[in-house]
Amino acid sequence: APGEPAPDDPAVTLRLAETSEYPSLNPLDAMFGITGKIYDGLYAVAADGTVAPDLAVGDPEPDASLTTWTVRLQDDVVFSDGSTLDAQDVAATYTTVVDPRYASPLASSFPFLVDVTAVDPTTVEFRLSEPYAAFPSTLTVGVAPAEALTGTVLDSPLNREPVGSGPYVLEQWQAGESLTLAASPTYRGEAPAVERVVVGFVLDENVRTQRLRSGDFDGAQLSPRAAQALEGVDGLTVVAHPSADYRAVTLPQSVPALADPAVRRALNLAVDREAMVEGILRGYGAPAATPFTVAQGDAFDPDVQYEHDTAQAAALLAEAGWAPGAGGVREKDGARLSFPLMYFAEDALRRDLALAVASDLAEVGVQVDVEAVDSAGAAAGMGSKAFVLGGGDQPYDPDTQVYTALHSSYAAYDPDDAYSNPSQYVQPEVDRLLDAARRSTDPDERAGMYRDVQQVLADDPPMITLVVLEHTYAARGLDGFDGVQEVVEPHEHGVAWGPWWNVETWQVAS
Amino acid sequence: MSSDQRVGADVVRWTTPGDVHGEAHTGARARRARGALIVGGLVVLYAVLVPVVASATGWWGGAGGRAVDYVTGSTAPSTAHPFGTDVAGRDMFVRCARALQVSLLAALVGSAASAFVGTLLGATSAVLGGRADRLLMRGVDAFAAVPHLLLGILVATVYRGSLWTVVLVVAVTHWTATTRLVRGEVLSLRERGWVRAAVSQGGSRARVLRHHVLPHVGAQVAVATALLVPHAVWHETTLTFLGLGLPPHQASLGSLIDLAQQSVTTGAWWTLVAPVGLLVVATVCLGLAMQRGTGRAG
Amino acid sequence: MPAERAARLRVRGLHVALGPDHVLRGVDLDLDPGDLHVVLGPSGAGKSMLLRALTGTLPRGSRVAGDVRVLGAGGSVDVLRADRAALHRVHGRVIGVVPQAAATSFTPVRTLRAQLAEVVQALGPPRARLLPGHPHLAPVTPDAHLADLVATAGLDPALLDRYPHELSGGQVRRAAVAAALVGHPPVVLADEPSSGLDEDAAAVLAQMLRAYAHAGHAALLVTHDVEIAQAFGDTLDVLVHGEVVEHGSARRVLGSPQAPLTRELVTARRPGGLPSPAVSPETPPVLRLRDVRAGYGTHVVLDGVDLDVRPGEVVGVAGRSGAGKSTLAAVAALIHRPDAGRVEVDGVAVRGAGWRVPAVVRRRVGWVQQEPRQAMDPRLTLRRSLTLPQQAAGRDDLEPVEELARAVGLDLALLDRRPSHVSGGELQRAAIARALALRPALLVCDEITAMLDAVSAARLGALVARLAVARGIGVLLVSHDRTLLRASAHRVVHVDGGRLVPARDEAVAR
Amino acid sequence: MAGRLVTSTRTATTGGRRRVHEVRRLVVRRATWAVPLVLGVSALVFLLASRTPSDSTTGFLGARTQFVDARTREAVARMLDQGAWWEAWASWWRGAAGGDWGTSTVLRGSVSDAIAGRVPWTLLVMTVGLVLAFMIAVPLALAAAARGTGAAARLLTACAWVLSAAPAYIVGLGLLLVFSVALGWFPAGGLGPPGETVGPATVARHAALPCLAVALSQVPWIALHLHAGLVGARASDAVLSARMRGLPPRTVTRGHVLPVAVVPLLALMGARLPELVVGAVLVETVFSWPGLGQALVDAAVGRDLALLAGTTVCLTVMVLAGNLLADAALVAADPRVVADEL
Ligand SMILES: Nc1ncnc2c1ncn2[C@@H]1O[C@H](COP(=O)(O)OP(=O)(O)OP(=O)(O)O)[C@@H](O)[C@H]1O
Ligand SMILES: Nc1ncnc2c1ncn2[C@@H]1O[C@H](COP(=O)(O)OP(=O)(O)OP(=O)(O)O)[C@@H](O)[C@H]1O
Ligand SMILES: [Mg+2]
Ligand SMILES: [Mg+2]
Repeated sequence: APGEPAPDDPAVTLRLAETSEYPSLNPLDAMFGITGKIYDGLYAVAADGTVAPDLAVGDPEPDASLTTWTVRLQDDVVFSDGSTLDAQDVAATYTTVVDPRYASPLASSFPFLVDVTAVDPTTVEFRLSEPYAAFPSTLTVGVAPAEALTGTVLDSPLNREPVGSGPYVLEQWQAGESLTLAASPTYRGEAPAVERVVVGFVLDENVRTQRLRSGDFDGAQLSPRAAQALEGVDGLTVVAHPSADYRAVTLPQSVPALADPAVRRALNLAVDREAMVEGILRGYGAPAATPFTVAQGDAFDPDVQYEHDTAQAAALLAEAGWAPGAGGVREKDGARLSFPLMYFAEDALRRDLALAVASDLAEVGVQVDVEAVDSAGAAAGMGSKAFVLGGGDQPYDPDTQVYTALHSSYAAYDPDDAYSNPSQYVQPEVDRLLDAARRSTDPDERAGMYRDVQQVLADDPPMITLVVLEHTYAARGLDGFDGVQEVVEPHEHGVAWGPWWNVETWQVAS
Repeated sequence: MSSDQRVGADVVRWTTPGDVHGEAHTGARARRARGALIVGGLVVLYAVLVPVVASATGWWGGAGGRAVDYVTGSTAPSTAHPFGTDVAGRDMFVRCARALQVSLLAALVGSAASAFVGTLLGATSAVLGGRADRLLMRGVDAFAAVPHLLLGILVATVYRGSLWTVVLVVAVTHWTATTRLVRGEVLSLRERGWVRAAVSQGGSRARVLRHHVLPHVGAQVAVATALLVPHAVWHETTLTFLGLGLPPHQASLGSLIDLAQQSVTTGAWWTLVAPVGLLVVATVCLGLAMQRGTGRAG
Repeated sequence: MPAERAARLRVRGLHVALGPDHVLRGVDLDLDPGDLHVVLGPSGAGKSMLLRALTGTLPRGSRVAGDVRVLGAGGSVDVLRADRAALHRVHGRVIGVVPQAAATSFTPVRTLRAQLAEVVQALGPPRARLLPGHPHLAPVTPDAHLADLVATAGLDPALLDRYPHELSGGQVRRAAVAAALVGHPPVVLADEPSSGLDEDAAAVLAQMLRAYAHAGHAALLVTHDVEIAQAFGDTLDVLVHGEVVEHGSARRVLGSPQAPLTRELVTARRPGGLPSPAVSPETPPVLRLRDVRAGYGTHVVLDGVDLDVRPGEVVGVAGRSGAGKSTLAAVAALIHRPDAGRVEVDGVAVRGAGWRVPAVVRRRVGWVQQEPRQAMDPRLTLRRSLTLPQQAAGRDDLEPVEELARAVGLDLALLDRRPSHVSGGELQRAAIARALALRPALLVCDEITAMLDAVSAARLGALVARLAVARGIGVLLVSHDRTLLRASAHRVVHVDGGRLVPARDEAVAR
Repeated sequence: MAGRLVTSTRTATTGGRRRVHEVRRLVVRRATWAVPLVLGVSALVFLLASRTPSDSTTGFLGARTQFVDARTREAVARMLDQGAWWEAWASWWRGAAGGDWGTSTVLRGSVSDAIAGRVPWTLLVMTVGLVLAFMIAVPLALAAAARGTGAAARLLTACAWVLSAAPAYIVGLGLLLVFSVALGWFPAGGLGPPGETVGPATVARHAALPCLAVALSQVPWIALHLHAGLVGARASDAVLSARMRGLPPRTVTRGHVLPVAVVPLLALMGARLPELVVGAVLVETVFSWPGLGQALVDAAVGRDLALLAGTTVCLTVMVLAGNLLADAALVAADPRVVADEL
């Protein structure tokens, strides 16, 4: 049984079912996730939704212009191969991330990073081309030994043979089937009580459910519906974590009708978010009016909300000149109030939301034609079609959460950067506030600016932000441990999150 | 079973022998084929009529349109909704009819096309013989060697989300099997006395094939073709499962089954039972009808 | 019923009806050990159906009345009412059967040896039962048993390693006889075992059956051959239209026939006048073979064959069974491609065979194959088999099907039946009618009278000769029947050692 | 042999040895043909992949594609760029000839490692599944054909039709629910208990359900074609004659009915193999079985040319080998089949 160490087998093993196989264990390939158990970053996500020092000592220290940031390191850290971690490794890691030849997908998170230097073995200096107050929240990349950062992200030795300073090391990887992590003997912290974490790759949700029930696994990520069905079954409990993972419908302003803020406001009023949370998310989530979520702490204004008000939506539309026409669809100057809405074909949640939005909007005379696409199709159609967007990839600073989604510098449709500001939203006041917040060092001042942004967004919504999710997991044996804690999760989820996000700190309950 | 008959001065008391040899009566076979056809006809009627009736009368929640309701979704079968509703609150009775329409059409067209091409090529190849035959068969080998799934995925990614993609995938990947089957049978048949007789009487290749060879291949081709129909739906389901089939919001057997399997472990058994049941009934009817209908004439 | 030493077969008041047709009408028959009983009768009389009734293998859809009983030491079996399991104990062990359609009585995909050896195995090791005049004396091993049996039937044991389709018509027939005797059954029923065999081979077979009967077994020989019946039969039934019209000792009945039909059968053997060919030797031949070599793969059957058939001339072809007569016929029919040599039809040189030959040339030749069961498409009615080639030819100067049927003596009512619903002889007539359907210039007849009674054979022979002379058709008449050749052929060639030699028999050569 | 039209000119006068020779020639001929065929098939796959709208950059980025800016996307694209499809094809083959199968973009590792780790598992379920399918289908078809028209026959064929219509996923999940969750007879998935080393005993237990699932997907066609063949064969003269020679029903079935009825089946078998691979994907998904199928799907969807080429070559070779086996079996089963014609 999980949790309780069996008398004859003192090792505590946790067996978790992951939704897909990891392509790589290279920390430069993914921001969070399972690599976080193998590698340590300068900073790491903490339970309260902030980033806290990990390899670093204290917060990064910016210069006055916010373009040079200094980070001090702990000096007793060794990698799992026995070598010592020093500033050189940190510098190499971040230099490599932004090196186009290495082609790390994480480069997007460091738009202004010019260079990184190791001042001395425990001091690293980052230089930026622009002042960037959100910079500390991005310093979560796992640090790898400088020698291992060769080649490209495609053929890096770290992909299969990770070398990190984290609490666990890779013990075994049965391609396509499972992966086993074991407590690292060289870890600087206390040896984890959970000595072994087995991650099985079980792509299908039903199968995950059944194997969870059969006792093959101790935990898995599941959809709300599937998780709910498991509550209390065979010792399983449902764990739901708040997240920054929101879903929204983009409203591309290249569609003439959607260029009118009144129409966009009407559409926001017409959708029944409560029903979506209840019906589709089974209660695991909350209505959302803007891309801001609890993960942004003080910067989040929970009072900015839309009430579901069909009558007012209809009135707004009528006022904007859209009169009911043939087949119940509103018309204006011979044009019908209708637009296509894309969703990822393989994503059931986005499909359901798309259908619900179409259903709700039909009631106020707006025709929405849902369309299933793949990512290539989505990128190609983003300029002229609405899309069920997912957000919250880097939520631990408001800037990384919303800037590219709202700033007008991303408004022009670029098929290579289709997901940035997909509504082609231009709002000078929002631009001004977002830019100012990048330059401010005062957290309270920044939070205020972002709350102002939300007020502007409420009147001139760039999209229909629908819901923010709670990520749901089913697990058993959690009460066998002390130290199980909740965390605010980013868009990403999986067994590296959920109740197991801090598994290395768990203690066997007395 | 016995009956009497006068023969000359005597009365013959007829009975049936204890054991017999040979093929079944065509009569009994035809009767069974008819039974399958009737049930099959009912299924077709359901698929065609129900959506029409629903939109005309508003029964079973009307034609559906865009309305979904996730909050009260997934209701068990009732008089208002004979097959229950799905997770989005849509009536399964009407949706299944739509799905059946779409999927059966695609499956029938796909399998008919592949049976046609396969039979034509297989027979032609066998009858031509020699180098032409060898060349053709190597071509078939080449085609058959490409993993079907791969071909299916590639075709589906190019022509994403259309019914004709499924038809194309089925037709493109399955004619080779029929070709091999038909060719093998024809190769062995063409050495038979009656075929040689037909050739000696000046029958052209086409005529001999049509009248003296293909009818004997019928039973096997019928089985192969009928098997292709559920198989086509199976392909559709697989593609949908991989996110490459018909758009998940559009009713087709593949998408209904895919949707249902997402909620089957949460207790909504009816969402799975209805489409799978209909698929099974339709297939069994088709299979039995084809199998009996084209069995050897006795 | 265990293996019997002796058994009798008693038939009382046997009626068989197939659909509306009353095929056997009150047949009484006794088969006693020690006698070779002959059933003689015209084609379609019901001889084969009688055998199927005696073995309990009537076709589906038949009705029966009367009683058929096998009486042995172990009790009696009511054959007509016995189920399959009961019949299984009788077949092979008590009753051995030689079916009329010998060619199709073996499974095509296995060698004869395999199929015979399996019978040996199924029926237990061959027992030495030394009865006077027994055809095979105490063989020890199954192999030797088989070889001995096959040799006694007049077949080279080496041929057992071939597949059925690699043997000539006569060769399979003898293998079928051997197969029936493997289990040493006390009752043996043979349906026209000698049809298609030359006189010597036929005599060997008949002698074998007679010896078997005289060794204390009951034997029934169905034949249409009066000479065989007379020479070897002990007792005799003459079956006409499903009724026994005459019964008694073979010598007596055939010596002084009472029933009109018996009389006809006996007298039909006398040759009638043969019209001379209507053309002079100078007219160009319809068929000219020069130095033809033909065979199967490396197995050469014919080598250096020269042959001319002139219009209006009937050329008889005689030869031992397996000599290559059918091969020659197939070459003449343009179906078998010769390996070397020239083939000309109507003065046109023919290259290749089958579809390679232009359809018009192929239609100049009519071909009747040796085995009618294989030569007629089992799915088509006889009528359709006849009309199809006519339709293909698209000619309107052809006789209607009914006329053709009448010419070959085929009951018009049978035209709408499928091959499985007519007797062997009837089917053969249909095949002849089909060969004539296109008014060929050359008619190739391969053992066309093999399954016909003497009367019908004589009539058909005369018909062929008449057609040849009247219409100027060249005829290649392959037959083992010297009487027929004598009566109907203008000259006879003999296939021997792969060549054509003038017939040895002076009477035949003329 | 231009004139080989209707009449067989094949020798084969005395069975055995000659046919062995023919089969050997068949093997050589096919092996020679396999080389251009594999080259061609892989080229076709590259061509088709180049026509799909998806690109390898999106495939590489996976879900991250939504959060990546243009600059980063461009860097990835530059790293992955392999030129036109024929250049990519040629360079893949150049590498493959030297033993380097390239690097997979979706799996971020060596293609040869990825394939070597998966092929055995796929082969295992495919072959065992197929054998199992025959073991289930043959008795079923025989039972159905034995009483040609009885209710049992109808029931059995109807069952085969039902099975043919049941979606593979449902069948697999059903097996899992019944035999694993409810009865607990077999483990629910994976190669072994999660985290334990894989040994023959654990694999045998874990392979049971996947193999059964593959088998069940193949049973219908085998059973139904065999049934059609059996019904025809049973009514033949040869079978009647065999029975009348006193052969017990089993011998008649084994020696006279089956050998004739399996001929079309063998002709079909080769053609069904690629199908088996498709079926394997679903089975792999349901039973978390680490086979080639999922890799193939990932490769195709993510336009991972190296992995695509590798899996394609593997599967093509597997299919060709299977075809060859089926044809050799056909030659062995039916003397009327000319090996040179296959
Ligand atoms: N398909 C074949 N393959 C190999 N050998 C064959 C084949 N068909 C016939 N033979 C052999 O060729 C020889 C000639 O056969 P053919 O049928 O011409 O004899 P036939 O003179 O007509 O004999 P019968 O009077 O018995 O019909 C025989 O020895 C036979 O075994
Ligand atoms: N399956 C059947 N259904 C109906 N009638 C049949 C069937 N088989 C044969 N007959 C008819 O029954 C009669 C007797 O046939 P049978 O085969 O016993 O003749 P036969 O005496 O053996 O003739 P032959 O010497 O030509 O072989 C024929 O008139 C035939 O047309
Ligand atoms: Mg007869
Ligand atoms: Mg012959």
